[in-house]
Amino acid sequence: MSAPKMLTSGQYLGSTGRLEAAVGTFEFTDDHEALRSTVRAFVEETFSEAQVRRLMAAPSALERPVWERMARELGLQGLVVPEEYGGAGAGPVELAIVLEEFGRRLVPVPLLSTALATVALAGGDPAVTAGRLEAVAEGRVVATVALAEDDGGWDAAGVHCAAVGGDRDGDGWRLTGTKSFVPDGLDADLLVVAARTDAGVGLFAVDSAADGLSRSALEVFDLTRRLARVRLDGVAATPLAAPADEAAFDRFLDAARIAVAAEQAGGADFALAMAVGYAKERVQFGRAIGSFQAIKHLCADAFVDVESARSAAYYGAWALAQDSPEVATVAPLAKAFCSEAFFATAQTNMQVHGGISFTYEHPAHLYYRRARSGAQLWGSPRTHRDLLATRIGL
Amino acid sequence: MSAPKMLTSGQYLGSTGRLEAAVGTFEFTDDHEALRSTVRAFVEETFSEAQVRRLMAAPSALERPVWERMARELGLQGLVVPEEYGGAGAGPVELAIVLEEFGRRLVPVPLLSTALATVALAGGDPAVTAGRLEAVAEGRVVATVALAEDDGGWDAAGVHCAAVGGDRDGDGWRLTGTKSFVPDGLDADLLVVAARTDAGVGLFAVDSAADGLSRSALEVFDLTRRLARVRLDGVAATPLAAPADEAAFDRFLDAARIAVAAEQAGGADFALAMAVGYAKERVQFGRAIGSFQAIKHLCADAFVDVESARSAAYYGAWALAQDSPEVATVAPLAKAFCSEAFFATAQTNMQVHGGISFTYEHPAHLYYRRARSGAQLWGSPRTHRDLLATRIGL
Amino acid sequence: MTATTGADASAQASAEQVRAQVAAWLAENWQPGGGGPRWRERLVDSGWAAPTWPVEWFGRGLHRDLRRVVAEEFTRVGAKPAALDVTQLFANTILAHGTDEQKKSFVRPLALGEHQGCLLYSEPGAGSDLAALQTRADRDGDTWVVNGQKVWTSGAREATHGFLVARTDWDVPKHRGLTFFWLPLDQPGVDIRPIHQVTGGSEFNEVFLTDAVVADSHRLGAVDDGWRVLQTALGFERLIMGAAAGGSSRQRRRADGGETTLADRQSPWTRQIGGADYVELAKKVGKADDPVTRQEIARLYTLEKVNAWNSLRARADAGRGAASPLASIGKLAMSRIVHTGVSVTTNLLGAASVLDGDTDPVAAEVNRSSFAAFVTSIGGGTDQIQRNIIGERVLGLPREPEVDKFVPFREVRKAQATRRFS
Amino acid sequence: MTATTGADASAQASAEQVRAQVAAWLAENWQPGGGGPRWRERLVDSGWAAPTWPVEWFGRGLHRDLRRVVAEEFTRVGAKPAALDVTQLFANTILAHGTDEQKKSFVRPLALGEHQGCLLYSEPGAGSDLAALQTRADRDGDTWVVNGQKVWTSGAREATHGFLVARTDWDVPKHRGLTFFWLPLDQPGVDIRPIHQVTGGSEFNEVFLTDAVVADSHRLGAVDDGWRVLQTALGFERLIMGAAAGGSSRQRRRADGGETTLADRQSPWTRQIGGADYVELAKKVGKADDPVTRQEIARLYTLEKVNAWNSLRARADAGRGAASPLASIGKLAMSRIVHTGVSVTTNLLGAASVLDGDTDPVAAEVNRSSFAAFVTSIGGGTDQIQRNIIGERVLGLPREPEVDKFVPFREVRKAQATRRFS
Repeated sequence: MSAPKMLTSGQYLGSTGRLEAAVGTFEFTDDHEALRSTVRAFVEETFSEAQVRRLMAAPSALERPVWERMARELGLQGLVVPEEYGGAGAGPVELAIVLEEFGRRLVPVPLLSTALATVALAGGDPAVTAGRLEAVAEGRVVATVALAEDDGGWDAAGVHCAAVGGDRDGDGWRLTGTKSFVPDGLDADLLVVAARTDAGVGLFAVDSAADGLSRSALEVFDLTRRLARVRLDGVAATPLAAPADEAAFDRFLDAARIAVAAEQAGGADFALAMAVGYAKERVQFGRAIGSFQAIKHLCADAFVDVESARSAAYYGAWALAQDSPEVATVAPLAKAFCSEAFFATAQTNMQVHGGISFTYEHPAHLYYRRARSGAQLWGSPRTHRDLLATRIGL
Repeated sequence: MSAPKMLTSGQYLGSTGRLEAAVGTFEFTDDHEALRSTVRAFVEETFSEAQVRRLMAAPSALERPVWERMARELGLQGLVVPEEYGGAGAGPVELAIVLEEFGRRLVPVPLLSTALATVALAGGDPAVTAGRLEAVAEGRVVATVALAEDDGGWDAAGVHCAAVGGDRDGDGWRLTGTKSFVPDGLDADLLVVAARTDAGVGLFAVDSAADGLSRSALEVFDLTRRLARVRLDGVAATPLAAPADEAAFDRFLDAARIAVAAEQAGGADFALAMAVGYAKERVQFGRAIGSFQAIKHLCADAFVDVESARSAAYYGAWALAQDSPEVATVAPLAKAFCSEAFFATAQTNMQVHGGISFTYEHPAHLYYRRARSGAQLWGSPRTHRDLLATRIGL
Repeated sequence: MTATTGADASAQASAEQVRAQVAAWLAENWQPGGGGPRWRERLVDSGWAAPTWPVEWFGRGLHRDLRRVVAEEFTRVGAKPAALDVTQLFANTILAHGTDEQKKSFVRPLALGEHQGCLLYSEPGAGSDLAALQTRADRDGDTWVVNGQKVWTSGAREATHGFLVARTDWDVPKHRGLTFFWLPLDQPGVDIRPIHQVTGGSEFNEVFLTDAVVADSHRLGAVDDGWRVLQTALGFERLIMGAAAGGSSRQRRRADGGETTLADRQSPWTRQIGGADYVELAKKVGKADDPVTRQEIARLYTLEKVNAWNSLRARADAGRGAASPLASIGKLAMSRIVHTGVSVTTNLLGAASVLDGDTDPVAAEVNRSSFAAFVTSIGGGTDQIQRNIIGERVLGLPREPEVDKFVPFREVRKAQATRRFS
Repeated sequence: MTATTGADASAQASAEQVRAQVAAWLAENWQPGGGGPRWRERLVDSGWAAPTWPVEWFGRGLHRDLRRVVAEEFTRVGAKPAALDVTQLFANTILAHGTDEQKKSFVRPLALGEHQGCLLYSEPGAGSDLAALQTRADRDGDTWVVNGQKVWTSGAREATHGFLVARTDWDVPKHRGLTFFWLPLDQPGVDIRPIHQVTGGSEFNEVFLTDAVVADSHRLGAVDDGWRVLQTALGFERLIMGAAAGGSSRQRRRADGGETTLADRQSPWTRQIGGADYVELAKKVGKADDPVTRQEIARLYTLEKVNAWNSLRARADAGRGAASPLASIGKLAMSRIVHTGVSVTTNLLGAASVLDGDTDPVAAEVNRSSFAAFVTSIGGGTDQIQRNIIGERVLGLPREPEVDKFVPFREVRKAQATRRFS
C-alpha cells in the first residue's frame, strides 16, 4: 500500500471560496477511503479485543515484530515523514484517518506517541531530524513527546525543564528536569522533549539511552495507554531547530491537539457503535431496549456528539493541511470538544449496557477509561476552551 | 380566618437535635395546611387566568377594592406584621406558603412587593415602622422595595443612591439617585429604599408622594410583574433603624431571597402541573404523549426540580424562622436553585405543549416570562452561586 | 443500461454549451436594472427560470449539476436567477404528480407569481403525528367538500391556493386514507385567522375550512394516495434548503414563511457563525475576562462551529448524491445552539434582560430570541421527534410499538381536531 | 372499628412503661463491654432484639413508634440495639409469608446469625425487567429442581441460604408464574463465582444453579404467587433504609451488600453533605478563587443540600404514615450528585486524575468513584427506570404499551438467560 498524497491546497477550491474549500476537505478521496479500509482491516485483524487485553497485561504493549510490520507493510510510522526520508509524505488528513482507526479499537501500541514525535521532527531542521525520521519510518525507532511535567500543564508555561549550555548551532545542550505524563515513555527510543532555555521554550531530541536519563512507569487509569515519568539530569539533547522557537512550539501543540482529537473521535465512534449494537440486541420488557425512547434518545444525542467530534477533527486536519490560520482556533476547539464527546459517549455506552458494563470482562470500561483520562491529557477541555476564548478575541 | 402562629423555636425539636428540628419544619401543621387551602381557594376564585389577563392589560394591576379585601378578609398583607400593629404575627414559613400560592397563579397584585417591604419594616425601629406596618396590614398602603439601580446589582455594592444630611436621630435625611427594577413601583404608596450614607448602606422609608420623587414604568418581558424606575432628587426619607446597618441590610436581603424563592417554587409547581395535565390529555400516534418516555422523562426531571425547589424554599423559611446561621447559605442557594428550577420547568412546559405554547392565548408563555425574568431579578443564579461559594468557605 | 434519453443527453450538455446559451439569451433579453417589459413572462417562457424542468413544461431539461452554471450567468449580468426548479415547491410537486391538464393550468401562474401557494398540512390534533390529520374531504360528484381546521400555515393571507391534505377514507389505517388537493382559497368556506403569537407577531395562521369546495380536477395523485404526494412535496421543501443545513422537511417548510423569519431574529448571533457578536457583547458589558463567561462563549462558539462543519460534510455527501446521516442532526443541533445562545446572551445582559420593548432593544431582541428558540425545538418536528428519527432511521434502532398502525383511523384514539379558544 | 387486639393494646403501651421494661431487662442481662455469655441468644429469646415482632415469634408485639424507645435504652447502657425487625429482611419476609413450621425453623437461626441470607433475584436476562427472569424450578415430588443463573448477588459467599425467585409456570404472563423459595446454598448444584468488577473489587457474584434442589417445605407463599412475596421482601428492604433517603427498593437491597460499599467510596465527598471536602480540595489545589470552580462547587453543594432536604420531607411524610412522592426521587437525584461530584473532583485534580493506584491515591479514589457513580445510575433500577417510576407512579402519566403483558411468558421475546463469557 502506498499512502495517498495529501490534499494540495486549492485542489477542491470552488469558485465561491472558503466554504467550498472546506467541502472539498470533507470529501475524502478514494485514496483516503482505501487508506481507512486498509488500516481498519489491519487493526481488526491484529488488535482484536483479546489481543488488546493481552497487551494490557503484558509488561510492555510494544511488540517489535508487529511494530516493524506496521512500518514495512503499511508504512504507518512513515505516513507523515517526507518522501525523501523514506516516508509517504502524507499529511494531517491521512494521519487523522489512521489515528481515528487506531482510536476506535484502543490499539495500545505507541503509534500516537510516535506520530506526535514525527510531527515535531518534521517541523524541525532536516540536519537534525532526517536520520531520526528515517529510523522512525523504518520502524526501527519508537518515539514519543515529553511535554508536561508533574503539574500537568501542556503549554509553554508548563515547561520548567531547563535546557542549558548549548551554543547557537545546537551543540552541547543539556536538559535537567522532570517530564511527566509521557505517553509510552518506557518504550520510546527517542524522546522529543520540551525544555526551557533562557530565551524561551523549544523542542529537543533526546536519546532514551542517554546518560542521566531515568524513567519510571506511572500507574494510570487508562489501561490501554501507558504513561511514564522521565527524569533528566544533564542529559545531552539536540534542539530540533532554533532552541527557543515558541511559535513553532505552539504550532506543534496545535497539530498535536488535532491528532489527539482524531484518535478520540475514533474511540467515541466505536463506543457509540457498541451502545447501539447492544440496544438492538438486548431485550427487556419483551422488546429490544433500543426501542425505548430513553435509550434511543441517549444514542441519538451521542450520535450528534460523535459526528460533531469527527467533523471537528477532520476540519482541524484540513486546516493543518492548508496551513490555515484557523488552526489556532480549531485545535483547542477540537481537543476540548472531542474529549467531552468521547467521554459523554463512553458514559452513554456504560449506561446503555447496564450492569454488564460493570464487569471487567466487558470492554465498555476500557473506552470509559481512555475517554476519562484522555480528556485531561494534553490539556483539559476547560483549559482548551479558555485558550479558544482568547483566540476568538476574548 | 386568623393566620396560624408561626412555628416557635424548638417546637418540633426531637431528641436527636438539628435534623429532627428540620423534619419538624417540613411537617406543616394543620394550621399551615388550612392557610394554604384558604389562600389557594381565594386565589383561584379571585385570580382566574382570565382575571390575570385582564389585569395584565389594565393600566395598573392593582385594584384597591380587591387589595382591601385581601387585607380585611384574609389578613394577607398583615401576615408577618406583629400582632401589636394589627398583623397576624406569623413568620417566614407562613409567608412562604402564601407567596408560593400567589406564585402558582402569577397573581399580578403587589403582594410580594408589599411583603418584602413589610419584612424590611418589621426589622426596623418600631418608632419609625409601627404606623406604616399598621397601614400596610389594614390594606391602606401598598409598599415595595427599591434596591437595585440601573446596573442591576442587588447587594450593597450595587447601591449608589446617596442618603445625606440626616442627624443621628434619623431626622432630615434626603435621598438622591435612581432606583431601578422596582417591583410595582408605580402602584406603591410607600417605598423602602436602599441608600448609601457615608457610613454604609441602609434602608429608608420614602413616601411615594414626596417632593422630588418621580417614577416611570419600565417596559418588561414578564407581563405579570411590573417594574418601575424611580428618580429621587433630594427626597425626604426616614431610616428604618440605624441609617447604615449593613448587617441588617444583608439579613433583609437573605429574607427577600427566600421569599422570592418560595414564589418561584409555586410558579414551577404550577408549570409542571400544566405540563403533566397536557401530557395526559394530548394524543398523538394513538396515545397520550405522556406515555412516551421522551415526554414522561422530561416531566420526571421537572418533578425532581420542582420538589427540590420547594424543599429549598421551605428550608430557607424554616431557617429564617429559627434565626439559624444557615440562612446565610440557604438564602443564596434557594434563590439560585428556585430560579433555575422554575426556568427549566417553564421551558419543559413550553416544550411539552408544542406549538400551542407559542400562541399568546395559551398561558405557558406567561410562566416562561415570569421564570425567565425572575431568575435575573433580585440577583442572578450565577451571582448567588458565587455568594454561596464565599459563604461555604471558598 | 439502455440508450440515454433526450433528457439525459441534454443533461450531459457541457457546462460551456449551456453557459453560452444562457449568455446569448440574456444578451438578447436582459435589460440592466430590471429586465425590461414582461421580463418575468419572457423568462418563464424561455425555460431559463427553471432549467431542470422538462422542455415541454417551461424548462430546459438540464441536469441539476448545471443549475449553477445558469445561476452564474444570470448573476454575472446582474439578473437574479429564478431557480424555480428549486424554490417553487408547488410547481415542482404538480409537475411530479399532476396530470398534463393540471400542469398546463397550474404551473405557469405559479411560475409567473400570479398564484401563490401555502401549505395546509398541520392541524391542532396533528402536529408530530401529521398522518393523524382529521380534516375531511367528502366527494360530491365532481367536487369535494372539505371540513376541518389547519394551523401553523404561514403565508396563508397572501396565498391564492393551498396544498391541502385531507382524509377521504376513515376505514383504513391513518396513512392510507389521505388525499392531496390544490385548494383555491378565495371562497366562502375558507376562513383564515392570524395566530397571535407569544412574540407579538402573527406570521402563522389558522385556516378554518367549512364546506369549502375543491374540484376533483384539483386533486393531485390518486384518491387515498395523498401521503405519497405529501412525501414528494416535503422532499421539494428539503431541496429548497439544500442538504447543507440538515434538519427535517417540516422545519424547512416553515423556512420561507414565518418561522425562519422568527428564527433569524435570534441572530445576529446564530447567523454569524463564529460567535463574533457574543465576543463583542461580552466586551461591551465588561465580562470578557470573566472565566465563566469565557467558558460559556467558547462552548457556544464550538457548538456553532461543529454544526457548520457537520453541514459541510452533509453537503459534500449530498453533492455526491449520497443521503447523509449528517443531514438529520442539523435541526437538533440547531435547537441546542439557539437555546444555548439565548442563555449566553441572557447571562451577558444580566438584570437588563428583564426589560423589553423600547426600554432596552437589545433585551427585547434576546427575549424574542428566547421564544424563537422554541420554534427550533418544537416547530417542524420537535427535538423529541428528531431524536426518534436519528435513532430509527440513522442508527437503525427498532421503532416503538405502534398502537395505531394496523387500526382503521376511525377507531384510533385521536387528539382534538380543532383548537378550543378560551 | 372493633375492639383492639392484644397487639394493638400492647402498641399503646406508654413509652415510659416500655422504657422501664427494657431498662429492667438490660439491668439484669447486659454486662458492659459485650453483653456476657450467650448474650445474643438471651437477647433474641427476650424479644428485645425485634420489639415489633409478635410475642410468639421472638418479639414483644410493640408498635413501630416504640422502636426508638427500645433503641435509646440499649444505647444508653452501651449496647447495640439489634433492631432485627428493621434489619432482618429475611426473617421479616418469612414472618410475613411463612407457615408456622417455617417460622419455627428459619427465624431463630437468622436472628442468631447462624444463618445468613442473600438475594437471588436478578439474572443476566432480567435486570430492569426483573419479572422476566428465566431461572426455572420444576417440581419433583416434595422437592423442586432449580436451573438457571442469578447475578449481582452480594454476600453470596458468606450466605447459607438465598431468597430465590424462580419460574414455575411458563404458560402465563410473566408476573404470574413465579415462586419464591428459601434455598440452601450448601449443595452441589449451587456454584458461586465472584464477578471481577471494573473497580478491581468483587463484591458481587454470579450464582449458577444446576439441578439445585429445594424442598417444597422451603417454599414461601403459594406456588406461582412469588411476585407478591417478592414485593414484601422488597418492602422490607426499603424499611432497612428508612423512607428518608428515598430511592428504590432494589438499590436498597444492594445497600447492605457490595453496592453501597462501593457507592460509599465516592465519599468523603457525598457522605459529608455540606461539600466541605470539595472546598478543602479546591483550596489545596489553588482553585478556590477560580470563578468556574466556584460555580461548579456551589452547584454541587446545592444538589446535595436540596436532596438532603427532600429526604427530610420524605421522612416527615413517612413519619405520618403517608407515602411520600419525594421518596421516589432520591435515587435519581443521587445519581446526578455522584456523577457531578466526580466531574467536580476530576476538574479539581486536572491532569493528576489520569493517575491511579499508589501513584496518586486521591486520583485512585476519584477514579473508583467515577465507576461507582454507575452503580447509582444503573444498579437497583437505572435512571431511566427511575424516571418511568416518577412519571407513572407519582405524576400519573400513562404507561407505555406493554407488549408482554397478556402473553404467556413462553411466547415472550426474551433476553439471553445466562451470561456468555468471552
